[in-house]
Amino acid sequence: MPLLGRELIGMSDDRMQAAVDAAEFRIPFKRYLSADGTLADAAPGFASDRSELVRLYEGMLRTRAFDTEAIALQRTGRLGTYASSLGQEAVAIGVAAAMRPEDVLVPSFREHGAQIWRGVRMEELFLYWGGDERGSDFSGPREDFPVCVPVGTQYCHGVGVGLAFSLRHEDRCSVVVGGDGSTSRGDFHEAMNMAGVWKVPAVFVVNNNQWAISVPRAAQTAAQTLAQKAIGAGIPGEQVDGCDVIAVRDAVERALDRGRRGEGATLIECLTYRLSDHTTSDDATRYREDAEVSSHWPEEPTVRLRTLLTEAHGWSRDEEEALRKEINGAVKAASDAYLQIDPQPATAIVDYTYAELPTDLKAVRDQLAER
Amino acid sequence: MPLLGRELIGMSDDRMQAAVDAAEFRIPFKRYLSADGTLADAAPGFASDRSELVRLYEGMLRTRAFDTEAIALQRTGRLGTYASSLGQEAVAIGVAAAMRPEDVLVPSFREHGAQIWRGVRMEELFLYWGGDERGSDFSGPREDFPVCVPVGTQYCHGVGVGLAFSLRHEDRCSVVVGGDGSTSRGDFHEAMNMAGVWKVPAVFVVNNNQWAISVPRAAQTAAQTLAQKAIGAGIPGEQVDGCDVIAVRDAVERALDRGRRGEGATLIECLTYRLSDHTTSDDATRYREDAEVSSHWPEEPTVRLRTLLTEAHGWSRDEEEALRKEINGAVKAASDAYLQIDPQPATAIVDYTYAELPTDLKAVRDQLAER
Amino acid sequence: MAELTLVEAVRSALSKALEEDPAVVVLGEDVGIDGGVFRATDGLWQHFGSGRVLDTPLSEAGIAGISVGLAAQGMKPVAEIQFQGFIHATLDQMANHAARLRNRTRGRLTCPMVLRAPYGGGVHAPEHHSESIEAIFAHIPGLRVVIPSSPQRAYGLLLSAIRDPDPVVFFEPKRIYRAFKEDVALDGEALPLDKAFVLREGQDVSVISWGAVTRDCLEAAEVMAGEGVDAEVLDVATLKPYDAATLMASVRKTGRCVIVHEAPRTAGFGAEIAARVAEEALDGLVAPVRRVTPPDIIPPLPRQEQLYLPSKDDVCTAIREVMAWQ
Amino acid sequence: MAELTLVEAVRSALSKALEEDPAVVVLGEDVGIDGGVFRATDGLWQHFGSGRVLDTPLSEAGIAGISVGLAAQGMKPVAEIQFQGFIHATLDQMANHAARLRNRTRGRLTCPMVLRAPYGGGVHAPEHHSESIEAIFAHIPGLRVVIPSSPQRAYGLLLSAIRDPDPVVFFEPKRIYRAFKEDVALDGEALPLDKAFVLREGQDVSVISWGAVTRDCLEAAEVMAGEGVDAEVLDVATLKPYDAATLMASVRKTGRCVIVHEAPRTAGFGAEIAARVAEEALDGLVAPVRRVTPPDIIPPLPRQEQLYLPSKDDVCTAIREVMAWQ
Ligand SMILES: Cc1ncc(C[n+]2csc(CCOP(=O)(O)OP(=O)(O)O)c2C)c(N)n1
Ligand SMILES: Cc1ncc(C[n+]2csc(CCOP(=O)(O)OP(=O)(O)O)c2C)c(N)n1
Ligand SMILES: [Mg+2]
Ligand SMILES: [Mg+2]
Repeated sequence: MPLLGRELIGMSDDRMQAAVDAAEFRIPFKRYLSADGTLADAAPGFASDRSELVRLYEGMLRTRAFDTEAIALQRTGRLGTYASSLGQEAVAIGVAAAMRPEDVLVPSFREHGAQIWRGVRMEELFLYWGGDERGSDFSGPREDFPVCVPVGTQYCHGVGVGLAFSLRHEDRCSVVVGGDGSTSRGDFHEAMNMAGVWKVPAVFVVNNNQWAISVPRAAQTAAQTLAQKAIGAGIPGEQVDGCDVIAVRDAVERALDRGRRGEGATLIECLTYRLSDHTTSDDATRYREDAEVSSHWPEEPTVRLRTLLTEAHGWSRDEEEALRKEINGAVKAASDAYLQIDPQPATAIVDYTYAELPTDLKAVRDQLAER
Repeated sequence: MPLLGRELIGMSDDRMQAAVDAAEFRIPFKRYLSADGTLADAAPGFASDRSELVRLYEGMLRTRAFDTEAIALQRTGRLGTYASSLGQEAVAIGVAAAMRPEDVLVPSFREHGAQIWRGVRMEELFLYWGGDERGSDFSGPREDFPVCVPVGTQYCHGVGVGLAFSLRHEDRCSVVVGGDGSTSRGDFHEAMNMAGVWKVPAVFVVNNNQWAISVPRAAQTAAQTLAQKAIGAGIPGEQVDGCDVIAVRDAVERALDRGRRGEGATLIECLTYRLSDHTTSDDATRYREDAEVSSHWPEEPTVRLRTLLTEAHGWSRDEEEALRKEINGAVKAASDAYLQIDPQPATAIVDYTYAELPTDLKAVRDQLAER
Repeated sequence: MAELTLVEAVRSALSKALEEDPAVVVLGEDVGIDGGVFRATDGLWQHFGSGRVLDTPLSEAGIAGISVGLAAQGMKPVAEIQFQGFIHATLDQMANHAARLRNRTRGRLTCPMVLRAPYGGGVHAPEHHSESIEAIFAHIPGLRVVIPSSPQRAYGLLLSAIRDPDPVVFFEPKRIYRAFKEDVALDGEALPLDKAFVLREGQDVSVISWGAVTRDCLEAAEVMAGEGVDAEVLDVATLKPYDAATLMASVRKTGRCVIVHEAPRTAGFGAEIAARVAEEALDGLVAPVRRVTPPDIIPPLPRQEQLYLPSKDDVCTAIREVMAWQ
Repeated sequence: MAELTLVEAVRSALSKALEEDPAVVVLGEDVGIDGGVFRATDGLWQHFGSGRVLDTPLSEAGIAGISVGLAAQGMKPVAEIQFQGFIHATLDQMANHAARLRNRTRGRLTCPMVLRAPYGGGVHAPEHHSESIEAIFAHIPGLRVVIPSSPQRAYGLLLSAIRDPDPVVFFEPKRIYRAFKEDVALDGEALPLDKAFVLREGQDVSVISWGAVTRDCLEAAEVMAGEGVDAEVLDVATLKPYDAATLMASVRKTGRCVIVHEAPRTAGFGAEIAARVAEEALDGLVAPVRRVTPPDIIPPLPRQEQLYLPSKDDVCTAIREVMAWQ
């Protein structure tokens, strides 16, 4: 236990000395599944459970298939600007698999995988990215927050949600996800600090994919790790290999346990790499070398889990094909369903501004209804 | 040197293990002059120089006398709300004594001592606190920032100033001072983070006087020290006994040296105690025990330095009296001068809104000129 | 029934709300043991405990942000920003989240929060403590902006604000926090959030304002009565959405309109009301609209503050000017 | 002379400013090697180097805050906020510091900075990418607010903004970043920051707007010309301080006033202009003022965005309405 400042200042003079350490910290790093598919001995229990591993694998593949279809829709003018999570699927799936249904997810804009796992329907996500508010009125996790576009603002929401749980003595946690860039925003720090003070049951997950649009991690902060940003808030910070879905899920599970035990919030940095452009509006070749991207492909999360499945659990080519077929079918069906959805009535642009429409807006609504 | 996240992820698999430390940190604490006036052997050179110590002592006494007069003026309706620095004089004086004239001070609202040391005239400070903008048009350090009331917003200014110095290759630094409460604001973190990225020659000094109005340090943040808030920005953080003017000056000098050497910014937490109310508008008995306040009086900075002066340097009762007389005379003279200052013309409320007045404001000015 | 100052009425409403609804939580800097720097929350922490009244770290953006999270969970956060001069940092959360959570999710998640702040000048406060930026919030769709001008209205409007299912920004005119007392029925009766108040009926000119200056307008009306002018004085009270019908009916009746506010003139909320007159009440308008406001300058420090604030005399002058038109 | 789009004109002005004044620095998210997400700074980093063009961390409040520090030191920071939807976080620094550093210090320290941001809708952008909140900044004394509506004006006004000794907020209508080209004289000639532009002279009605919708107003004027109505089209361009003289002269001449903007109606900047008409140009006004704006709602996501934005047809309808009055 580090000494507290307040204790120090009252420190008796015979112990007085020119320099002592007021506090010491360490940031652990964890990885269980290596890039070549080897599992460490220390891996958590679920990592030896074939069906659990298949579930995780399936989640990641589904995420990737969703991304692929979304980009195809965007390229053909049937979806808006879209942010793919290529290479970062282990974060979304590790997070979602660790959570309970009654926990609340507060995502940024790159966690489709987690949203789908938690029950948001793929056609709903397409609808959102297709420019229709109904996509955020999703089924499944009705208390989860919608996608958050203003970077970093979501952390405080997660703290408020967690605070509500603790004020009501509910056995639930919030989980917020953001990117490496989001850690430079003041609200990230204000959120962590408040969570620290009140021991809020919240888990902050940073998907450090090494880039914030064109700004590389090293130009975002001089901190050696992003996990160490927890230290200033007095909460634990930990770094994991974010391409290892086992490590991500394990870290989030442990953090959720801490939260449920009343021990407060945790920051988890997941080291990943953004294999795609920032969004479909971005052209990453303007600012990063292809060689850098290629060098990260061997670390991507799906192949290493498949290797483990194949080598340790006899995952077969047939199983692989069947799974991919099921997933592609489901994604295609969702995409078709999305394209069939009727437009909102014109009045929808007004209807949700307030619970009850003020006079002026009622008049606007009436005009729109006449169209 | 801690390992970098990026190095870790590329770490060869034979070194792969379940848990390593990604980074380690320590927050040093420094004190040279103990509460009973004993000087540590490791104290810096200037701490054995009688005339230097007298200068520091004088600065602290002057600060206290200024505070006393300001409160007297406020109590008699001749000054506005005022924030005393009682018990925290070593921060202001340690900071100012470490700085060069060409450095820039970016204060909060409790560093009169530093402002006076740097050449702001006491009547100018009275004028500001008396509700007259001309008090911020001070002589002396013309590039220093005026008092900053919106808590925490000043840190970014200090980074901008330091960045200007480094872009222009000038051998200067900025020094920002804030309170413990200010460390909860997002801008504090954004500022430190940017200073870290660009290795800005800036020094961030936190006067941790244990209270932010009624909010005690422990309710402000769960961090064990405030100095550790530097870690998230990748800059060094250090804690000193803020009632030890030698430790403060030494820490700021070392940080300024780092800045000038191009090594970037530093955060220094000074442990002090707010012996007064928050401001003249505050009644601290509503929220803290008298006993707590009394327990901190033995640590206050002037007595311990006087003890050192007396015991190690033969500081005499006559010298003490002469010094106090000189200081009280100067403060009284400044107070009298302040009370003689003519009011601003009515047009002054308009004149400094823009370099050149827009049409509408010109018309307003003309009307005011007619009054 | 109790004789209360405005700030006491605020406290009574907070207390009532905490009592009647377990989802209500009061939070902010120094709102706990200290009872708020203006004592608006005095005694609440002692009575309701630290699970209902929370001292926060010094984090305005965060206070707004966690309120969004709390509100999305069905809590009813009533957050205090210590002075309106420090509310700018909340704008990102208020505009980008609080105001639109309902719309973004088609009503799935909502944001029943209140953001309170003392505002306005006239109390010899330090720098950055006298701002009046209600117009900024009134421009944001999805928010409600409410400003009481008497103890009774403070009590009733704050209760409504807290009970309202949408985010409300509630600005308290600190100059009249303790300026006068009024009998307040502490019966939990709320006042409507979409009605302007006619404070004084009159036939000759409509004097429209809100906040502390409504008092000066009422006094000016008395002065003008002595000069044979019968002024109608209106308190807009809820600026967003505002009750244009009542305001325009008055202007149509009197044919003259004077708007008074403490915020700088350009793009102040007075502009909105004047615009509405220009759109809907031109017919029968016998004089140009007059805005009585400070010029577009920074609120001066206390020594020259009076040169900035609109005074009773300024209002009288404006009334005389519009009365000169026939 | 070069044929440029608006965004190219912005880039040319930035380049010119970097060239002519060593105190100018360009900073913001992705303004460096990437050249900005709209390419407004394309090539500048490559040409001027990382000591003049700085990629910042993702910190809007900080970008504004360090710009204040840079400017106080005599530098001339030109900071980009990637989208206006993310500018709220800068408001604390802009209102509490940038806008008042000169006033607070009686001119000892000043703040010659520019805060640029693309704004407005119509480009099928994601959530939070279509806002139009110029009125908020135009309410802050000590700031200038400038909005160009053509490549030539973008070039000239941005140069003036950068050379101006006070803080300027510069909003670029992204819908017309690339909508058309115009011959721009790249001679470093600046345009005044206190003049409205008469884009089309006319006798029957004054159509007043700024930003992307000026184009729709011009088109509407052409349509109306076909119906025998001679519309005068004005671009306010500098909203703070604004050129009321030119606007009011036009309204006095035509007797009719239609104001068009993309921001929500209530307390939008259109209110300010309408208020001014109600104060200063009532005489001879033959029709009520009309504001053509979106209602007070959140900008809808792309699929319904067109229902929100004022269109050429909306402008025509408004003109027809005011022409119906004689
Ligand atoms: C407050 C804010 N500023 C700027 C943007 C524009 N923007 C969108 S994503 C992005 C980069 C985010 O980087 P990071 O947090 O690392 O997340 P990633 O995109 O890598 O998942 C930026 C600058 C925004 N959406 N919000
Ligand atoms: C942004 C902001 N929020 C709130 C306030 C009101 N206020 C003034 S001082 C203060 C406490 C500051 O505490 P700290 O930073 O520890 O400085 P200290 O007063 O102890 O020197 C508060 C809340 C303010 N001035 N600015
Ligand atoms: Mg990233
Ligand atoms: Mg303090």
